[in-house]
Amino acid sequence: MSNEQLIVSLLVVPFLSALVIGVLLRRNHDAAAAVSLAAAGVVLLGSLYLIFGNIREEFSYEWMTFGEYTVSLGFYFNDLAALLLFVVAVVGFLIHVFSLGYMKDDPGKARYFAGLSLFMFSMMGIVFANNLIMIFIFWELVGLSSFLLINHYYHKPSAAAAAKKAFIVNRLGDFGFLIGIIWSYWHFGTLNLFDMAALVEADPDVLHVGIGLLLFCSALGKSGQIPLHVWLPDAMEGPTPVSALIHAATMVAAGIYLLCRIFFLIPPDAMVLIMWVGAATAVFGSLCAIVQTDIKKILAYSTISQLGYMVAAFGLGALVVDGDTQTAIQAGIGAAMFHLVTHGFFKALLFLGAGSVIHACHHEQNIYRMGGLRLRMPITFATFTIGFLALVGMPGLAGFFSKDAILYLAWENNRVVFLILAATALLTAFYMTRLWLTAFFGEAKTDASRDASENDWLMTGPLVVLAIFSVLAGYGFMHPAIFDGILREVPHAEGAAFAWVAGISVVVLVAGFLAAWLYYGAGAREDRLEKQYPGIHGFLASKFFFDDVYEWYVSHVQQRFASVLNFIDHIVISGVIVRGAAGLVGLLSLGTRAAHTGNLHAYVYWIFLGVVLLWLFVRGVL
Amino acid sequence: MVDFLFYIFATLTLGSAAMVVLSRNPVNAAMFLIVSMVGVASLFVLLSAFFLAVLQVLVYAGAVVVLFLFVVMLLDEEDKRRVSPGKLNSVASVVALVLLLLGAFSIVISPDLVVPGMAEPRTLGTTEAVGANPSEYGYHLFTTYMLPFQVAGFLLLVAMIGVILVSRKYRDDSEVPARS
Amino acid sequence: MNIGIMDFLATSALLFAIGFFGILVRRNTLVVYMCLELMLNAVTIALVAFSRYNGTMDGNVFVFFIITVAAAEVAVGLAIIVALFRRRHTIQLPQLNLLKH
Amino acid sequence: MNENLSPFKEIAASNQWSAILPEISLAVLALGLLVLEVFFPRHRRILIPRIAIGGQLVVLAAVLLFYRDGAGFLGQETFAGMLFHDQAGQAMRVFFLLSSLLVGYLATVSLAGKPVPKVEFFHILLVVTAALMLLAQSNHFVMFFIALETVTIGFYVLVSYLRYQSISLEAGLKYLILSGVSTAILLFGIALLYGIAGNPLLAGASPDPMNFGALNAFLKNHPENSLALAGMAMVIVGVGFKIAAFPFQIWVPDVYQGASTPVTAFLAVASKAAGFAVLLILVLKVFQPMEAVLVPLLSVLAALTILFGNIAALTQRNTKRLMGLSGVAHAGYLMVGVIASLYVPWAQGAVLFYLFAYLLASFAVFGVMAHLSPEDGTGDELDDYLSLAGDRPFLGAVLVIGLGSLAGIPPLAGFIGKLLIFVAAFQAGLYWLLGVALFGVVLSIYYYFGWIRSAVFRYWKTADDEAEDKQPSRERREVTPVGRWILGGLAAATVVLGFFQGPLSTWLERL
Amino acid sequence: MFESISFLIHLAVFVPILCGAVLLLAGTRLEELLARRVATAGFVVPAVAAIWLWWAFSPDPETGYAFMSDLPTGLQIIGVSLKFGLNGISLPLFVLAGVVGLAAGLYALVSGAERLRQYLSLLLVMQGGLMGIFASVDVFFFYFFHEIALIPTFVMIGIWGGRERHYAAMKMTVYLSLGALLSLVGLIALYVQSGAESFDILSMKEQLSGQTLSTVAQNYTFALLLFGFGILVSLWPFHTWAALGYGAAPTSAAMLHAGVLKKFGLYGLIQIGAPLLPQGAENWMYFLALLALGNVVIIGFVTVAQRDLKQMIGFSSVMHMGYCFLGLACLSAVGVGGAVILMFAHGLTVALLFLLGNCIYQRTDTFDMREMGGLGRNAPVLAAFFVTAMLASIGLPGPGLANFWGELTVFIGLWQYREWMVVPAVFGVVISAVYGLRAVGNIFFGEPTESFRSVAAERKISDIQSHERTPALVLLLLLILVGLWPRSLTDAIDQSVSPIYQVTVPSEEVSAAGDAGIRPVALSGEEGLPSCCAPPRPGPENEASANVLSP
Repeated sequence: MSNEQLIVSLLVVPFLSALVIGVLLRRNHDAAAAVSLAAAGVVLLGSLYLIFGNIREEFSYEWMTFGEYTVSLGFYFNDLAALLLFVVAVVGFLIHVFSLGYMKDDPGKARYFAGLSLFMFSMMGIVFANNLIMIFIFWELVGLSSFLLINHYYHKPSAAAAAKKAFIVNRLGDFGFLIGIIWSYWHFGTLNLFDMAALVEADPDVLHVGIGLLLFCSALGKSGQIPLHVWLPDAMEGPTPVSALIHAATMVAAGIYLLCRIFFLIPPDAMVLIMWVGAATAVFGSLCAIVQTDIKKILAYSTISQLGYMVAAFGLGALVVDGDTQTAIQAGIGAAMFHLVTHGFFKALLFLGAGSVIHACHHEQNIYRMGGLRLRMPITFATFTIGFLALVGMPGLAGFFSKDAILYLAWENNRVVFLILAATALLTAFYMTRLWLTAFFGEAKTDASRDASENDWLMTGPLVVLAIFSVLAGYGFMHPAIFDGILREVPHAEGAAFAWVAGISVVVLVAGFLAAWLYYGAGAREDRLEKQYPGIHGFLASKFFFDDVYEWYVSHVQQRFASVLNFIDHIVISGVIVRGAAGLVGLLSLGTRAAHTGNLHAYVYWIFLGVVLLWLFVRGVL
Repeated sequence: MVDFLFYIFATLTLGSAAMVVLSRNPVNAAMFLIVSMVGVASLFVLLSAFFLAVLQVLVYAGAVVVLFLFVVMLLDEEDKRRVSPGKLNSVASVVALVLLLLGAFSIVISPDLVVPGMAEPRTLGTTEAVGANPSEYGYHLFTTYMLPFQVAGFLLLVAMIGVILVSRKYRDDSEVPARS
Repeated sequence: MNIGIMDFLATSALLFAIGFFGILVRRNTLVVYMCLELMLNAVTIALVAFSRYNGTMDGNVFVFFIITVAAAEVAVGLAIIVALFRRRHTIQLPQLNLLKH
Repeated sequence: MNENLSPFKEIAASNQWSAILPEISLAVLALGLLVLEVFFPRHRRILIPRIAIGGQLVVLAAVLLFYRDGAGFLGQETFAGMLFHDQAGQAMRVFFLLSSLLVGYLATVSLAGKPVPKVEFFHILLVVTAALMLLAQSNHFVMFFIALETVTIGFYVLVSYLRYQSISLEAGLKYLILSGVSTAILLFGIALLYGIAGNPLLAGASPDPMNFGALNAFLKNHPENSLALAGMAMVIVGVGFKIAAFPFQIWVPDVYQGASTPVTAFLAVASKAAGFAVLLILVLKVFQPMEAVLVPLLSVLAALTILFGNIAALTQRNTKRLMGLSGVAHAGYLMVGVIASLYVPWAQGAVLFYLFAYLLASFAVFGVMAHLSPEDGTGDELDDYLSLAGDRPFLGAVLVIGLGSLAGIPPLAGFIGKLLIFVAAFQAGLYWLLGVALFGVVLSIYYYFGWIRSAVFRYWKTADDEAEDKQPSRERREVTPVGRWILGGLAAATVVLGFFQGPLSTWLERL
Repeated sequence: MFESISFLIHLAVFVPILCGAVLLLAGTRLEELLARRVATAGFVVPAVAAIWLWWAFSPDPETGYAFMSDLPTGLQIIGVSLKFGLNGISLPLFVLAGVVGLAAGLYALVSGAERLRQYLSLLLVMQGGLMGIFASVDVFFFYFFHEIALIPTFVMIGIWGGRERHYAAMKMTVYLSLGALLSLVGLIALYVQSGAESFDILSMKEQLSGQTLSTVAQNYTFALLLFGFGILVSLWPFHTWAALGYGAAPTSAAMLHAGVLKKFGLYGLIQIGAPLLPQGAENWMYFLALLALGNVVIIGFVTVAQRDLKQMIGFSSVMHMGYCFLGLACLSAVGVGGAVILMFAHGLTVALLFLLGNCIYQRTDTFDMREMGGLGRNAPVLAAFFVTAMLASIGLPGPGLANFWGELTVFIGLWQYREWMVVPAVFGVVISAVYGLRAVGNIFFGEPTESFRSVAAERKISDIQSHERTPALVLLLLLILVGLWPRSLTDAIDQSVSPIYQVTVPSEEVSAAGDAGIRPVALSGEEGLPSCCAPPRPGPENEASANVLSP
């Protein structure tokens, strides 16, 4: 099997799995799960072979042609893709395994696994794609599978609404993306990443800020950046493994991946904006996370915040005062991708841990109704703690390295952003500690949490594996030479800068941790902030009114606008104009009908009139 | 003399025609119609179409108008329900009259009738009589107009049958459906 | 002998106009019918005059046919009027308006 | 002796009776019917209509076989110029024979059980048909007038044939008086034309100015002569009355409503077609030099005719009146074709094709009407059709096809007719007229389909339909097997002509 | 007379019409089972023939047409004869007609309509007309078959329709006749002015290629075609018949009309109007594009406001016609090609939606989406089908890959025409997502509403049945096939479109593009791609540049 065939079949396997489950195994849940798991396993093995076999490929097929316009679909597998593929394959497989336990008794198990397979297929499509159109196609497919999986509990109105919201908000982002793609086509004459890169390299002035920003719109939606982040917390309505896979580790990261993949299309001016969006998202997410009580929502806002980190890292690449811009950008890419990978592992771990907790507590998600789980669920507790520490950036764990790389980049390039990101780190430590202490320490607050017990190996196994990755992913030996292309771009702080950055990061970590411990205490029963400072709490709980603005827009602007247009359509066009014209003719008709009076004299007058008219006509009067 | 006669006959014709229109009683109208027909016949005489003049008197004055008179008498309609002419109708009829007269006038003053390039006006005096002799009619009817003549026969046949069909009285009124 | 075609045509046109006017204003079906005859007579005057002044027989022969037709028409028309009177007991045009609209 | 016989020789020389054998046979048949009525015993008289129809069939077959191409008289004048035989005349012969046959059939259906004589109806029908055939071939104003009057007087009688009905008589009277007025005007026009064209002092004057050819020759010299123009206008009035062109269409709905269904059909189809045959002859062969006045005049009339007919028909609920008013609209389209034929040679064929399509469709519709209207002359309202398709699917189908063809919907013959006329009109450059025609067609779809709606849509009733329905409670005439063949044939011919114009169009193409 | 397998076209056109006639004439004399068989044959033959012709399609390079045949019908006087043939533009629509017809027919067969024979026969006649439209090379027959297909809808709506069926049938028929007549006059104008003495599109084209018409003539003629056809395709603001009509139409009729018949006008403009009247088309296109944006944006919002499922589907189809018009407005091979693909895909999708919409109706007894809810629990497979169809309709790459290809290609073409128009056009995609997902959510997800609960209490609500699934699958499979492998159609379309419409090389701004050597040959693995995300550049300087990248 040639490499080309291997790549194509890796892409096709999960699709076939989804198809087989969808068509044949709808009611055969266990078989469906087995098929899906097998597909994920094949993907994992194949991916590892591709990645570690150091196989890098580029090829494409002509898909359709009109005149000079040709759409080619193709594959481009390089180090960048390999890195993401690694995350996708590993996390994906683990989550398949975890799902076996988590979804054991779910009535929609087959549908769930079909969705997972479909997601794997779409995600790998993004990873492999060598041109913007194919990326867009799989981009939408990822959105579709996300929609289906969020909607897994479709009978819950909240789940249905969340799925709809996720899809539409993403479409909003893709609105810009698609325009950007079209513009790029006419601007560069091709949509192949290779060709475009070559053009840019030949003449850097060809870049256009507009194109860059429009393409960034995609990441805006998919990676939950302000102001299109609103769907991500709601997406937690889906099953928890889905949140772990899609809404933490892989799909939301695809936005970052895309930016890195097309970095050469984004001029420095656009980068600046991107950086600020990322920074704002980072701090925003962490602020919102402070007041959430739903364990998954806390993690979701945390994800938003971390994605903001990555975007900011990417954007920071442009802010190099002197020196080679491209080099700086590559550094941004390195930092962003590095954080993407580590975040993928520990956030998946956190979500799965949360899933484990939720599963054990009979789908209780409020942290104030848990408590004391550390004793009853030791493995979960241990792995969750590792994930927690990795996230807040405990030195020695994966998160520390990747976060430091970003902070260093910010330190070097823009101190304001550095401050923002540092503050974010502090807040991260604060809210994660709150979560950790409240859920795992103290007394059990409800029967559900009291009855909780450790889950079986299907669920704990993946936790352990992910925990190992969360520890190790920051170290160089985890990333042998095969990822060099991307990971050697990761900026490493040295000397004084290292001292400053590492120092500050440790300080904020400790500060956040202590603040949370002191303020909330272990195993709190209720939110102290809510009691003490309802104003601040209320403001943070309002999530900066983004949802309200959107809701207001939908119900007051969009819906009314639609109603007005509908009214115009019905009353003015269909009514006044069409029916009116018909009515006018009808009136005329009644008039002519009335002309037939039945009186012969009137009729003779008609003829007389005719004669007169004709007479005048031939006389040339008329 | 002939000129004078023409004016007399023309006046007679037109005047009695006007009386046909104006007289309230249909019997009077029929009488005036006879006079008008005779006037027309006299004009034919002036034009030397003697055969036609005779025909006119025989057919029209003798047969047609008498038929009219019969019918008028037969129906004997008392115009009790006479409706006074509406305002609109009077206005319309005045307008119509004006227009009609204008039309007639426009024919008369038509420049193309006083033919351009006509050396002398054609008058009764300068033209030959045509069709004074009945045999000319016979000749034409049986040569050129043979086919119309034959068709006219069928026309009369159809008219005759039609008259019989339409005016025949029902022997038994019960066979008439109730609805009128 | 100075009467020209103009004079006959004027007579004819006037007679035609009077007949037409009569049809327009009279309500009695019979009188209307008489006015119709006046119009036909107007045509015959014109035809005979043209025949004379053109020096061809066709006009005169045509008049022969017209008289024939007019007689037939009168016969049929009167038959219809009589039949109608039997059913409706009126021959006033304004009242003969069962058919309308 | 020789001297005395010379007139007869002349008669023999110019009167080629064999040229009008079809007409003669019809006339003889008509006379024969009267004779048979006298000699047949009462119980056999029922055969007479069948004999009449059979005779007509024979004549039709003979015309199709021997006179299709004029039997050697094509392109010739006969009867001293009274008649001129051309291809169009042959087509019209077939047309009138067909329509009179169908009228005969309708009469057997419609008059059955009515207290009126049957034989005379057929007699008049045959004479009128013969006159119509002559009218379409006439080449001289005298012939034209006599044929026209024979037709008209026949129609007076036919319209008031149901003399026990007030409306029938009233329709007869209205038709009589209005037709009389128009005849008088026509005659005055002819007189004027005769006077001016026969004036020996004018260039191009003819000794036989009532001959169409001679008149045309004269008019070529004097296209702007005001009296000739006036005469032309008055002749157009007379013809316009026959074809029901605006504003001489006003009699149509009343007379159509009052007459019995077969007569209405005869009026609507044959009388109108005769008017168009004559109009074609007059416009193309006589008044053609006056194009500058004639075309705008006819165009205005055509446009107004189309608009009036369609608009007035829109809200009409009585089917006979509706047919009348829509027939007015059809006259408008046909006039467009007539105008176009001044410029486009084949447009005459288009007009004739349209007429044939109109004949098939109209008789299909009238055929259905004849089977539906009860003896008392009611039952012509649209509401009376409400459950037609459900109760009597055959009649419903025929009605739909007929109305569809009248509306000009493919694949029916009416569409091809309209298309041909539209193409011709466009080629002739009558753009605005075409626009008006288009508007008219759209309006016509509304009322034709409204009729179809009445007849078909209650086919499957919903609960509220059921509540609305007042079931027409009356006896309906059964369709005999022959009737099925005839109505089905009309519908089938309408469909087939829509798909495959074949022989008819190649025949008409030769015009 | 017949070239190779061109008789298949005749079969496809006339077999359904004949079957319809047989059903209509035989009536109840034909026993039920036999009647069904006859009808099935009438629906299967065109579909099979269409697929076969698709398979065997290889056009004559000279004319671009394949399977030409010619039968005189007696209108030679104006140059009309029954000429059939297929080119790259008509082939997709011919296939579309065959397949949608099959699906609609299969569904009608089991629809349980009263007086099924008559219903089927009307549907068959319509089907024959549809096949004829796209197979006709003769412009006259192109129009002729359209009307054949149109009239049965009038009767079907009137008899078997739903709410307001009488008014809807009348309005639709009068409105569409107006459009059809306008376009007829346009076609006549084309015929007369071309001077080809023939309605054959090929001879017209030949004639017009010699001497072009004056701009004025082109403007007027094209305006007639544009507005005539525009009404038929529900161009804003002449669209009001559409939603009303579809709302009232019985399902199979709506499927055929919205799916296929409506494409008639666009097809006419693409195949006849724009190629023969290039100047007129160009002058009108801006105006057309503006109206089409009205379709997309205004009707998009109107669709959002709909509460009735069928109305919503109807409006959404009006909206999507806007995209097809936008594609046409580009007058470029890209735009027009996209429009054809989109027509094809939309035809399948909207037919599917109408079918599934009726399935939903049969389970909920209402079309009002506010009174449904939670149907997914009772009918998960139906939900899956509907979601798929709806997502396809909104052009989501995935189930609606074919739609997506069409829309994308249209957008690509549109950018070249007027850049700013792409923005509202793409925004329409967002709008369609809003209404599409709202419908899906209202119907299938969440909790059942009170009224639906009462319906559900009365009877068992079944999932999609096999008789409903079969036609849906027919449509869906073709849609997915073409989506996955668009070249199966686009190659043919391109062959026909490229010679007619302008082909522009993109990237005027970046002149270097398209030069040889820029596009790298596939790089082998062992050489190692230059490591980073930066694309590799062949040659030694490649290495150098890679080195620069280290921070």
